[in-house]
Amino acid sequence: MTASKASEVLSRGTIRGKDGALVINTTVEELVNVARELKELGYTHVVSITAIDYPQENKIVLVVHASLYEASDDRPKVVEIRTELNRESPVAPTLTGVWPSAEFQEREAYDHFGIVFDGHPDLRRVLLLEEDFKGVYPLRKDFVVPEEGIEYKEGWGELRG
Amino acid sequence: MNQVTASSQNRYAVKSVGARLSLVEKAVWHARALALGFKRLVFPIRHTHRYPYVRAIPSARNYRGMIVLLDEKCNGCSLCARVCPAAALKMITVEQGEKRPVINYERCVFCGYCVDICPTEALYHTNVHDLVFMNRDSMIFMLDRFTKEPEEPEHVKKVRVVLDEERGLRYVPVGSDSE
Amino acid sequence: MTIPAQAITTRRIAKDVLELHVGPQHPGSGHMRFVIRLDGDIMVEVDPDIGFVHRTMEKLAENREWLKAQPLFERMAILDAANVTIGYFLALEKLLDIEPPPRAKYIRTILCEISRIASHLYGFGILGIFLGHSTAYMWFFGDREVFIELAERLTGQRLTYSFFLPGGVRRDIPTGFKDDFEKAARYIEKRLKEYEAIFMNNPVIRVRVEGVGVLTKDMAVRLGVVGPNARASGVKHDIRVEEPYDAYPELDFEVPVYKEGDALARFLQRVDEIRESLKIIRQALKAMPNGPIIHERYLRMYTKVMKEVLETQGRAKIPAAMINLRPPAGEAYARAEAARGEYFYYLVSNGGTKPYRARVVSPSFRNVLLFKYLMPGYRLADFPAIYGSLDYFPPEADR
Amino acid sequence: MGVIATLIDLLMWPPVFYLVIFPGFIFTFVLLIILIWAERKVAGRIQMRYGPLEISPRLAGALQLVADLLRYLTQEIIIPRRADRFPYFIAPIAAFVLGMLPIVAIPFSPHYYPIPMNDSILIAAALTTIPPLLTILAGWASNNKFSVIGGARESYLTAAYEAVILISIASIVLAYSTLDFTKAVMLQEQITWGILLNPIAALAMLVGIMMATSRFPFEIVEAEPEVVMGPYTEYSGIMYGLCMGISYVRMFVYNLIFTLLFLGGWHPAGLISTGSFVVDSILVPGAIVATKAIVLSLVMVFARSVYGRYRIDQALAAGWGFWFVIALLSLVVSIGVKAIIGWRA
Repeated sequence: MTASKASEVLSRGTIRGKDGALVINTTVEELVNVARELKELGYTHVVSITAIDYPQENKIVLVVHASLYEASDDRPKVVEIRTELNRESPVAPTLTGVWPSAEFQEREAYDHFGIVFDGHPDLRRVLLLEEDFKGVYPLRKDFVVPEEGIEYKEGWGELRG
Repeated sequence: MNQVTASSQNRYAVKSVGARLSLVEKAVWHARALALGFKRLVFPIRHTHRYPYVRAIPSARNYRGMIVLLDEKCNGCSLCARVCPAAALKMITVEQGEKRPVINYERCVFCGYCVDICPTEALYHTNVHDLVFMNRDSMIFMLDRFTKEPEEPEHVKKVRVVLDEERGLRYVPVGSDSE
Repeated sequence: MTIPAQAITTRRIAKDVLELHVGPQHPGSGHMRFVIRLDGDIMVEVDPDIGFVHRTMEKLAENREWLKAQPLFERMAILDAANVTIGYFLALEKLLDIEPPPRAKYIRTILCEISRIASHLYGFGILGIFLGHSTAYMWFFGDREVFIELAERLTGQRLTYSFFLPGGVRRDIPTGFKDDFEKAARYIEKRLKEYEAIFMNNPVIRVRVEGVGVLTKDMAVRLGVVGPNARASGVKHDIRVEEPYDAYPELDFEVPVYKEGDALARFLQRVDEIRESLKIIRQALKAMPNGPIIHERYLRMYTKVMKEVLETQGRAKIPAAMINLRPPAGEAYARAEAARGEYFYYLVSNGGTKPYRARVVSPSFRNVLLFKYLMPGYRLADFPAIYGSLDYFPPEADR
Repeated sequence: MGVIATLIDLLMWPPVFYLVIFPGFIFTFVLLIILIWAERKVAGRIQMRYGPLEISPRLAGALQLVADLLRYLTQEIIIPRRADRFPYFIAPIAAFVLGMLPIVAIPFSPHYYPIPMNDSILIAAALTTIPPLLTILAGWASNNKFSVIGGARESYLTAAYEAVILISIASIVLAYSTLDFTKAVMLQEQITWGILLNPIAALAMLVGIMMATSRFPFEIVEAEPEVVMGPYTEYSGIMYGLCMGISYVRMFVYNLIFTLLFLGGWHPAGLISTGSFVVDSILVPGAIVATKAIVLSLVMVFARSVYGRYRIDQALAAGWGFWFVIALLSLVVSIGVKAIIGWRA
């Protein structure tokens, strides 16, 4: 690994002022390469793989946070990789080949957002049951959780089981 | 790349669990374990009390128990219902369009947000936190019950928890000298 | 949308392998299920099936105002409520661009460390009962009560503290708290010696945990393990040091790291952390500055009644504006070191009164990989020993 | 009238009276209830709590076990559909009864025994080896994976502890040169207690008993976090209660044997003489033997409060690799003892 290459990957991103994370915007094709280069730089594991749903813009943003143990210099401790996916059929390459720690995180993103990770060794739902949530991905914005108002109604609330 | 920043690296102390126990050490630790067990048989520490017959009264100054409404202070601003994270407080309309909160203890999580947000201090916590209800509907406290302190069961010995250096916790009867 | 029907998979089992379903109704499983494949007495494959106590907290948080997420997230790991929610408030404060006053920071640290001790004692108790040691179980749980009592005196609630506010805390330190803590600390220091005789150096327990479930440093790094489990494998990683928050940068403490990575090392690492936590609280109580316990931005909104309550009862009222917090649009992450490891919060605000997205990654969810990769090769009887030593808490993983 | 008289006669017939009333079924049962209550109280005291107290608080919760028994009796017995019914039912009942059976060969005083026999030690030792087979049978008949694993564990352990126990018995028998309990106790009255004659055999047998009766740290067969309840996983109601009782019955019986072989049996009883046959020859020696066995059992259940449980391979290694050797060593000790006291016996 050379210093120039290191700076190349890191310079692609911008430091976010609020929390000091390095934000790298990338594409589906580039995702694995970016991940691989980050791993070579010492970002040994993923902290979180999740997504944010933007139904108006018809996109789902895959957000990967990678981090390092035993930080030895003043590099950003957390790197955030953002990838825009097509909301109709979100498919992303798996990162389990780069970071084995991504296994359950990707399963969870599949579970909650329906993002299919291409090449994942064991892509099953992890937290929800397929029988109850067939084709439904609860963390997308079109899944609405009903909430009660603050006015008293006879028998308390419409959601009282 | 491997420059170690002294301040953070010094925070870690690397240790080892040590070697496996030898036969003699094993015998010694067997004896010590048995001796300690016997010691605690003779001089027990007890952290339980006979709960329904003996009740520990919380010592916390701001204990978050069941909530009581002071009707005359309330101005019906509905902040308590809006801040309630569990939708346990809801507003009911009384005469002249005035609003008052009512509470459903089936849902209440005793976070105390409502008491802390009330701008007129019309809500306060009692020390009671463990009443028994016979059905779910009786857990809804309308104004008649919400404005009174909950009745405590009779024939209950009340104790207070005292932290103790030797025994961890001690229970002393409420009103005794050592309290 | 084309999604392969991969949810229900059938797998062939090798001829000489016994498939054992441990859980969710099994005395040794917790709220989860393990599909264990046994070759004789040796586990060859372990498939952790989690989600039995999943509540989709990330979705529920999107439907609530920022402040209301606290009682919700607390319920991930109710035994460690302070450390669980502190990360959320750190992230929220980054979004709001405020920082709590020094006294509030110290109070937060004190509560977090009390919570850490209580949580570790809970974990020891589970390890004790998994190894069949009922006395250790009762002792650890009984002594945990002392720290629950301390936390109750500080926060007013035994477990679900809901203690933090954006830019502050809800209660000031009560009078006599220092004495109470000193008593509790001396008591637990004595008891730690007794634990040594009855549990950790008890030859029966030692042979059960020594050299069992060895997690090498390399494997720990590869699997992204966090918390005491990583530190017991020689990974020098603690958020309190790496990204210090609250009063930690001003306090002197050390983080124990063990080289071995077996169940015993994981246990002893936590025992040492209890000692360090006592040290931290002692220092914090001594060095705690005077001053407000809530950020002045909110203190300015206080009415006369509210100020009086704060002064006489040490209870910080919540200004009405706090329900309608509108952090500027943007994202922020925050990490906090809980008893089981690193909590990661990633909050996205669109300038509204509710989070647009609240991402939580709990340490147990990250450590769940260990079941899959650490267990195979050990005996069935080692399953509870490894499980107990990982201090895994299913509701925390499921969120 | 005649029927009742016949029944009473039958009950008072010495072998039946011995087996059913004292020191057989009823007596053992009462002792067991006291023993389990004492175990729970001791454990509660050490473990920072009260132990059973809700039922009969004035008797310190002593009736809790009776309440538990009533609860078991009124509970539904659920039989798994796939269980093999006959062995499933017969296994725990037979194990309970056969666990008590060695009492036929155990005398409680020189004059009080059910069947006079010259080889009572041999018979008692042989009968103690039957219940483990039924435990294995229970595990197999339940048709449950956890039960099968538990049964397999029992089968491994049986081989380990039976060897230790039987060799220990053999070595002390070698020292006494008799297979009769009565003679063995009389010999101990003359010389000294067996535990002093051959302490190694006594220690090995004690550990063997703890392994045989699932005492901690050898509570491996029913290890809860691993195999739920081992061979007894599928039992419910009173069947489960029986299963729980088996190990206690066996422990008590083993401890009676141990008392007679190593703790001098009814030893100081000869010092008391009131002139009454019932008091001198039955009640006092019987009480002494029972007390010794109960105290020994309490020491064994005390281990629950101090230890966790071993892994199966560690227990087997301890059984074969250490205690088996120790038991063999005790044979040598017995030969030595025999050489010294041989002329007196």
